Amino acid sequence: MLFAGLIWLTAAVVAAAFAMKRWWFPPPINTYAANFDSYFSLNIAVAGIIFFLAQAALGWFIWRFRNQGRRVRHTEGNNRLEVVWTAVTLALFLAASVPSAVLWSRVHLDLLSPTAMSVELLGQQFAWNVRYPGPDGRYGRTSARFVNDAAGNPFGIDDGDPAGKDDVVSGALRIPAGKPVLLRLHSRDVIHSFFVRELRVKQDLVPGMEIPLKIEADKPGEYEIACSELCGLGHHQMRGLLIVMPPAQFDAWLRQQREARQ
Amino acid sequence: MQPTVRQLASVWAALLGFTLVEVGLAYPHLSAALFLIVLLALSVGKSAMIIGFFMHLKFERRALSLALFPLLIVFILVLLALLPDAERLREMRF
Amino acid sequence: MEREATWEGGGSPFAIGVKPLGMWLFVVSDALTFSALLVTYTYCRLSNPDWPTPFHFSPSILFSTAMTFLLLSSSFTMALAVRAMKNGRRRQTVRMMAATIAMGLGFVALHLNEWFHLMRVGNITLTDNPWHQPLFGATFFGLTGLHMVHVCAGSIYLAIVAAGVARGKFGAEDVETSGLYWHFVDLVWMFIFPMVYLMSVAR
Amino acid sequence: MENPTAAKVHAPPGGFLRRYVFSTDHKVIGIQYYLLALFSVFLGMTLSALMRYHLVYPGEKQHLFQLLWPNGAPDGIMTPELYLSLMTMHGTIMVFFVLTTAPQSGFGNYFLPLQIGAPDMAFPVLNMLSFWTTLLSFLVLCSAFFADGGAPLGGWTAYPPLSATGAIAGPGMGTGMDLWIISIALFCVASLMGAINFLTTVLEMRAKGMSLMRMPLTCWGWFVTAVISLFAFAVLLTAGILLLLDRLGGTSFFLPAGLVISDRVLDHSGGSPLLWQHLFWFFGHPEVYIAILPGMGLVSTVLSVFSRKPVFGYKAMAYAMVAIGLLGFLVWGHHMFISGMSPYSAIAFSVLTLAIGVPSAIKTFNWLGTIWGGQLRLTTAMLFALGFVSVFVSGGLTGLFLGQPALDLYFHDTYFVVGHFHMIMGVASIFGIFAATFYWFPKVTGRMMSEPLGKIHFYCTFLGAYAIFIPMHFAGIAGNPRRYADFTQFDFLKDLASVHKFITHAALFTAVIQLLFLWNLFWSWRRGAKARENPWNATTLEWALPSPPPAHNFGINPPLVKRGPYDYSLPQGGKDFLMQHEGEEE
Repeated sequence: MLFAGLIWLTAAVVAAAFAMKRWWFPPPINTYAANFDSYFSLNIAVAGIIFFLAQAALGWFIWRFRNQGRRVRHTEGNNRLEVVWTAVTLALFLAASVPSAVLWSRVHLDLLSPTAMSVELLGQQFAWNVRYPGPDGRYGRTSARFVNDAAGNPFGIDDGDPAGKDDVVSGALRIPAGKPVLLRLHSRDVIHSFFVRELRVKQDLVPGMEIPLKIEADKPGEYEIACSELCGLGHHQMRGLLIVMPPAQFDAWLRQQREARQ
Repeated sequence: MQPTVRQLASVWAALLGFTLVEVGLAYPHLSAALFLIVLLALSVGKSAMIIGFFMHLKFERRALSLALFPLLIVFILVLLALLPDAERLREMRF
Repeated sequence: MEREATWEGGGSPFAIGVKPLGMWLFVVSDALTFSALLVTYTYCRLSNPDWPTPFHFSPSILFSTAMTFLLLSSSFTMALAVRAMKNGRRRQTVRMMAATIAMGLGFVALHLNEWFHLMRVGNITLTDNPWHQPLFGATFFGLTGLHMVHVCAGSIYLAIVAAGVARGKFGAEDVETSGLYWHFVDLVWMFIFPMVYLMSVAR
Repeated sequence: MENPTAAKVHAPPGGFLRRYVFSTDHKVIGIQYYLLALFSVFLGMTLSALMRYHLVYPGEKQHLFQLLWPNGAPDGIMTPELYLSLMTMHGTIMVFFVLTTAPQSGFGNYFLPLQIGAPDMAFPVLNMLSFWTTLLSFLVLCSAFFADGGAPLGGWTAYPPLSATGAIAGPGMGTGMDLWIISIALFCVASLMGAINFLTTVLEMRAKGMSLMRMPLTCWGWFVTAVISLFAFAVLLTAGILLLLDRLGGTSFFLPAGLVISDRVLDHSGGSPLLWQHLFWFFGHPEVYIAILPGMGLVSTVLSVFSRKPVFGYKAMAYAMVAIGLLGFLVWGHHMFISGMSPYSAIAFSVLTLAIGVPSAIKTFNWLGTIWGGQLRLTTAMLFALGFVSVFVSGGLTGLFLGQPALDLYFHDTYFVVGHFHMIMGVASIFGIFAATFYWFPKVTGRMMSEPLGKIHFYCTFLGAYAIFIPMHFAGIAGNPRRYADFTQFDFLKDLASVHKFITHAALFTAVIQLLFLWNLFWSWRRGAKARENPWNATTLEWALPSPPPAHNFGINPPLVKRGPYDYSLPQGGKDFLMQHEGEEE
């Protein structure tokens, strides 16, 4: 009987703790993140109700059917019930897969306008590097042979390629607010993962692959980039900054950087 | 029940024959995809003969084949889910 | 309680003994190991354009065809051995198994010869080759190497069983079980040969 | 033709070594596996306690750390590499040597032959070899602690390139990582031998009348688990061989071109890190079911015995296990939603993943159906079984979030995942192991475990489990990435300090409480009250034997099975249960 009470108590405390939202998502900074939040709320509501009902039923059964020395009525099952709850759960789970696929496709399948700005993000043990192409929109050729962190060339940009002369290399990811940006994710050593909580997006950086990721942020500000795939002993300190700037300010910054390169 | 020597010998001859056909097919230079499909079909046929006669599964109860192969075939097919990714990787290398 | 008595409590849904059934299960499992390796090979090939196709009719295809014939024939003699043992002809069983082992070793000898030829003349090693497609050598030696380990282990296994049959220690079921293993090794080669050799015929 | 299932029935061998060490008796081997798992679980738990402690007191000098790892904690402060190697070893030990070893190889070995009326496993010598290979694998793994550079720090998933490039990727990634892979390969071989043995035993060694549909659900659990092991470990073996080739042979299966690690340009090219993830998770996801299916079978049985009711929907339960086993192979991609895998595959894997919720829900409903209308005897075994249901629901529901790629975009590799899989794979499976221990202890030792001690242990563990793993979900919702050796580098993590403090204290409390179990186990083994042949009035065949069972089990006269496994509270009246070999043929 103690156990029945304990299950109820646990269920109530867990449900209350979730409802409190003391440790929760940071505010979203774009419409996608806001949609994510509402879809998550829907899920947590459904899961919460199921959780609460199941635990409450378990507790109630334990109390209701405590041993009172009676003889139990023999039943071996009920096929109709089996069919009903199989069908209901199947419908529930299949229903979940549709909106989730729609939301997912907004991140990974929607086409991006060809004019979108592109930025290269390179992960290395244990830092983030960012590269913007010059006004020609082209990135300079890179090769592992030219990688030299001390000389400020983490990408290994080949000096022989004129397209690379006007590339801007930066330590923080600066993007203009309200504009779609195509991130080209690269890694030069092990797998890292790009994660900005406020964007509600995460994507691995896999060496040898260029993975495109579309991001867009509306609210200017500074947000932390946390590496989310174990990348070695400095994994926990692989912190980067996403700086969302008003477009005019961003353009000015980029122009200034390009001038400094020349 | 066991296979007769005559059966075993004809299976052996057929396997050698199929092998020669496979080698022969390598030279007309079919397209890679077609060639692979033909080769795999021939290989599956050859394995069926090996399993059926040499491993005398044909002479065992049907239940044994049903217990062993459907799952194996499903899992091999499931493994093929890796291949679209390989195609994609070719596009994404830089 | 006697010290040793025979328990006959069970049913046998497949009407085969525990040893062949155990071997069948091993075969199925090992088949998936090889399948995973073949899928890996296909994955590597698909994801790398310009996969080399360096195998000329002579010597590579000629040799590998001869190896295929050897394995197939060894399977045939192994099947005959199983049959002979079921009919109680011990001496014939041992002879047939000896022939099987001889062909298996012949396969290994030819194979090693081919390996060394590829390494010395073709400059194809585990990690590098003239086309700078390191996975070509890695998948080739990986697949054929794992198969060769199976052939070598099988030869030893068959030798032990044959010796046991000669001394009257092993029965028909043991020969049958070892036969299942040997045929499986043959069967795997039926996929490696076309996928690794024929798909790489020089063009 | 000789009877194909004839097996030798033998008297116990003389001599201590043959009897208790190099024994071919499935019961002794089962106990050996159990003891290995018991040692492993306390080792793994200690590692996690040290990790948790370091996480919340990062700057505090601990003499203990320095004592244990003079190189890993030179001034008493745990280095990140030590933290990550403890984490890797914790995961590996728990997954392989506890959750795979105890429920399947331990209890399965001991009770499968008893429950189906067999004299032993089909291949007793192979069985002994499996155990010794497992033990060897464990020793190889632990030797990584003493290797140059220490234990590997790549996590139990060992993703390349981190795991494939050798010591330049970090200390412990040299010899330690090699030992890790060798250990896993050995474990694969041992598990394959075990799986072949289990399957052959179930298929060929059942006593007369024991049809598949009369097997206790525990046997179904072990059977399906063995099928999974047969296939899953086969693929892991391939992956392990390839990784070892990459490391020792210089091949490039998992290594693409252009890697620059520690200022060194590597000359690999052509491979793909994603290939490892595919092969690994092809094994890795079914592994989850290897850990939990035996527990599901056991819980079904225990709920039935102590409710004095037949399992509700026996067939649905058996089929649900088969469905879970099969579906388990089709969902591995949900570990790779954000890995760079094709987004279309992600949708397919997501639908299949959600589908696996259906058989899981069927099982939960049937468990509730089993206790509905019963007369519950709340023994410790029953409490753990009920706790299993509670935890299974909680841990399963968070799977709903992680199975949807859109939500996994955020939750992947956060503490939400840590909370989820510890709840369902860790706590639920371990509750299964505890329930099995309390339920079968009288049969194995001939003595009863202490119920009062058991109940205190249960209540504390139940509350502790929730107190540890529910707050982890909050850390995950706040975006806390997992596998961080230290939470001081990020601003947003500082806000979570109180959550982590709470988790750590709950974890230390729960860890200490486990000593109560250890005490109960060993004390009762020597001093517990004597157990009758069938103390729980259960129906399955193992309870027809004396406690502990004789070496030759049923001898040459196996029982003739006449009915299903859960005939409780039959309407005829009289005693409220009929054992499987009692009464009239059904």
